[in-house]
Amino acid sequence: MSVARDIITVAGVSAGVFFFFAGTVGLLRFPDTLTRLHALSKADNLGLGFVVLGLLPQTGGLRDGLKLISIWMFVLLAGATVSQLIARTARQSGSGK
Amino acid sequence: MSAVTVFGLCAAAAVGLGLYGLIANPQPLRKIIAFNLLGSGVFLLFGIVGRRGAAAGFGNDPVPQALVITGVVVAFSATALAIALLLRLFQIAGSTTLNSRAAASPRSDPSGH
Amino acid sequence: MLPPAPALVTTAGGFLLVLSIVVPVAGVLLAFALGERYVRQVASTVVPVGLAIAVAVLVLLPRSDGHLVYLLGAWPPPLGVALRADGLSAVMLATTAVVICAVAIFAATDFRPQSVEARAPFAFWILLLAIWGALNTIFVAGDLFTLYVALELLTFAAVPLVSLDGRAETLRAALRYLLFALLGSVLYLMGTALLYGIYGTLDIELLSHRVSADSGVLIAAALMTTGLLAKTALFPLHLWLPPAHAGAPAAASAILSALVVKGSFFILVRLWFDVMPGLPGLAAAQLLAALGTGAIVFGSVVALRQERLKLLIAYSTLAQIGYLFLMFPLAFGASGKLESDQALAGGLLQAVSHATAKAAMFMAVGSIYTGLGHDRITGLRGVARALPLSVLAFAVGGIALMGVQPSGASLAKELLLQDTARTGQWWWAVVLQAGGMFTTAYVVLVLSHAFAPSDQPITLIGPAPLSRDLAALALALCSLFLGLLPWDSYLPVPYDATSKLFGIDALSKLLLPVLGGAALAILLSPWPHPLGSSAAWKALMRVVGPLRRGCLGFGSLIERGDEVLRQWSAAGISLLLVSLLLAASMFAAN
Amino acid sequence: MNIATVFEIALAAVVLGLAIWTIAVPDTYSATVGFIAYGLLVALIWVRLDAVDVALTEAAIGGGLGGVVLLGAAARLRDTEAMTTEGPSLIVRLSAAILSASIAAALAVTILLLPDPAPTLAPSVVANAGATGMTNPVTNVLMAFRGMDTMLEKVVLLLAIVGVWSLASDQAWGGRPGPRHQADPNGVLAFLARLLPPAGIVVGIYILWTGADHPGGAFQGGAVLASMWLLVIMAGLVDTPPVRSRWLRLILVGGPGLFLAVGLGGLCFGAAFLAYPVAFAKPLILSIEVAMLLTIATTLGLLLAGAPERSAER
Repeated sequence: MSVARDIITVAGVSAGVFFFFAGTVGLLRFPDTLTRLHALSKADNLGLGFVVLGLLPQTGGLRDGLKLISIWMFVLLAGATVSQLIARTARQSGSGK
Repeated sequence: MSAVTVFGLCAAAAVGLGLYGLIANPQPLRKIIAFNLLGSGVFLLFGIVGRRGAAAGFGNDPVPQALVITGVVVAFSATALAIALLLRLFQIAGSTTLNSRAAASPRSDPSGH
Repeated sequence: MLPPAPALVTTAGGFLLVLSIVVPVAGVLLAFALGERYVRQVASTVVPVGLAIAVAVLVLLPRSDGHLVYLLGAWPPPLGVALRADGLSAVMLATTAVVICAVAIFAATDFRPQSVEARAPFAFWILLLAIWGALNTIFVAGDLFTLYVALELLTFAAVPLVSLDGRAETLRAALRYLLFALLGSVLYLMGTALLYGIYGTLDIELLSHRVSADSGVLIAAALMTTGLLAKTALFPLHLWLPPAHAGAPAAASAILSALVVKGSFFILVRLWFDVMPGLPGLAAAQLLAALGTGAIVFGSVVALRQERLKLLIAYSTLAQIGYLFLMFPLAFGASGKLESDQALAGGLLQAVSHATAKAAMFMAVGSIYTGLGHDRITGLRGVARALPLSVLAFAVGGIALMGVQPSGASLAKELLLQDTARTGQWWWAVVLQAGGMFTTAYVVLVLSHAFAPSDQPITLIGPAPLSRDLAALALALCSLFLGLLPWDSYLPVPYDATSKLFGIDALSKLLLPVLGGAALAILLSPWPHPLGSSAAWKALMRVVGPLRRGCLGFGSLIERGDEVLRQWSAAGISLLLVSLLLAASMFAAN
Repeated sequence: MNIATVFEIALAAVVLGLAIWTIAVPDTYSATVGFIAYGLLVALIWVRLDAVDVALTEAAIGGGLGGVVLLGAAARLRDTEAMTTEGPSLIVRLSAAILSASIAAALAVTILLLPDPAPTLAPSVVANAGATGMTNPVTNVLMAFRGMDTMLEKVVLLLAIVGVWSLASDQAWGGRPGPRHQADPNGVLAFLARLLPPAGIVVGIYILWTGADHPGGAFQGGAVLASMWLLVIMAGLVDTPPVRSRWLRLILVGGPGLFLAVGLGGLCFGAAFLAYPVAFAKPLILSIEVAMLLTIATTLGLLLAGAPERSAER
């Protein structure tokens, strides 16, 4: 049973790390604000989602699991808003093109 | 190498960088940032000290932790006060230089008013 | 683990120490909550209560064996925090209370909240009470971290006072002050962390039993000392002091110059004399006194070259701070420990007499400024006739500072001179005498301008309330008669020191600095004197002309050096250098 | 060398790299951003040092709110970068670098030479925890054993407010701090500012409540509440309160005031100043913490808002 849990964890966290890595590469290599933002928000949403998913089997109980999921939800919310604001500012100031 | 050694060297380096930035960076805002860096190095020092004093089931001596929490809040207040002074200075004088000679030249009537 | 020392138990009357902190702090909270209209009332309620507490400590201390202890929350150190008071604390508590009282009377007319301009009074009175609370905490705290918090409290209260009038120059001065003070307190905190890491306590009493000449302790001591020097503005770490002290409103300058710099100085005394008397070693003490000598020379010479009276007094503060540090090498005994209580008493007396005299002088200058609308030294002719009480207060404060009998400064000088003879360090006796002459020089300079007759009567532009001058005068007289007080229950002042204050011997000791000071004033001050057209003056100039030109050249060189040292990066480098030199000399001593 | 050590070395390297970037990068705005990233990673170091309370504080106050203050200032001063004076000469920078490096080296040696076994107060904190009825050792130190420091530090926060307010012009005195934020009422920021605060307030209170026995406390909770308040202000949904407002003043002195009052109660009726009677220790400490939570949140928010700039009417 614990082996199965560990496998899920390793798989989930590895997937998350992959997304974070890809997002970071995108942030550094993409040419303009909007595409960088795209890379970043992917990394945040999916990367953290996979990490949380991977960690869920390791939690002690329902309470901790809910805390983890709510952290992900908060990050989703904040990430979506901030991306929106940055994108709007970038388009208005013309640096997004 | 233990965590204490690694982060201890890190703390010492942060202190050195903070001192250098505080002295050598001409802009006040950069000095304030450097002060924060310096402060975080000193707080880490407390963390190292506390980590070495792990005992009684705690991974870190709670007394230095409490001192750091107090210190962080004081450092934040200092930052906020310094920034407020800086922004007000900018608003009134239009520049933020701390160099008294450069700043005193436009108005140098002897009474100072 | 040591057996619990008797100092780890609350003594009777220890609650007074709590009250000495809590009363001003409660005043801060109350004044803030009640708002602009009631700040002055709150302050005028708190000030007498605080004064009464200080007096009560003075009365109780000799009866409880010279020590008051209070364990906060009844937790004994090292877990808890203790408040402790000894003779030094009691004297400083009383001095602070007296100065704050006088400043409060002085400021009552200045910072009266009107409907429109409520900002400055609101900030001033709250900050005044906060400074009081912070200083009292510094004087009675028995824990190095509590001292750190108190030190920060003091800085946070002092900085906004500098920029109270909101001009760009004072904002700049306040920002410089804040940043440099923060640098100092971070260095202090660094040392605190190391000491905790080595001994597991920050309690002064416990540390004093545990410290040994460990390399970490010496590094910590060097860092903490440097941090405190930066906050005390000892030369060459004084970049922030002249603009901050000269730019603040008069009442605030009085507090900043008289009391605030003494706070960090007091912690330094605690650190060297109480925590680690055996560690610093003579070389480090000589270094401190050498920096003090630098402060005396730079501060005095630059003071003599100032055009504005407030800047002159600010530079005089710089010189007087240097004077305080001369006691460190004199306190060393044969065993290489800081053990002479007499030198310590002399240094502390000097701090007390400077606190009272300097506050009086800043207040007097504040009155002169309000009366004339300026404080140019060359424009002071006839002011003695127009504002006799203000000039009298300035004169008495100046005379007390010069070390004329029976002032506190004269007693302090006597004590320190005795210790120079005892320890055979004659060179510090020279510095002590020279410091007295320099002080005389700038006081004589100002007074000779103020007493010079004016061709046309001076018209005063501002009101001159009597209460302000009386407050300044009372404080100045206080400083002048400090030497007559019975110190022996608080400070180890030998009886024969006080008795030597009068007689032929004393008169000769008085004449030397006065004549030397007058000569220095003539030689070093570049400003034309009102008597400059008299025949006697011209004759004198023919004799000393070349010498005076040389001295003026030396003066301008010193002034330029001071300007360089007050650049931010130069001061920062000096700070690091001082800390490394201190560490090196401490390592050499052990 | 195990995997944890590798991770720690990597973490330290990234943190140091960010520290160097913060000091060395020419553009002030980039330096600020670098410092924020640095602050967040330092919070991770605190977790590795097993000091979760500090990690929370560092992330919330040191990196988070401190970063916001610096970022705001950097944005407002961005245009002045060109006109700032040139830096100090090479000799000055070189000597500053050498001296700073020697101090850092001395410090590093001292850290490596700290005595073994290290002194610690952890056992006596545990032994005396029964007096407060709470099991979070850090909260016990802050609120009981070193209560005086904590109370004085609250006064420091209040003085910072007085200092910031004292910078107002005489005309603006009593008015509202900071600029009025105008945001699209149907925009995404306003949406977030309506959605997040209820959850954020719950989180803040939870951090305070759990601080009795687990990592957390008034500072960390207060920082969360302050950020919720700032979010609502920045979205333009509410305005900053005028500084002359009586309720605002009361909230700002509430925390230290209650602390002082309880302390004085101990002086008059109990064992000592700041001593809590064992039976009521936990409720007393919690009520002080609740008052402090409000005070801290308001103080932090107002420190970020700055000096009063506008009259209260508009």
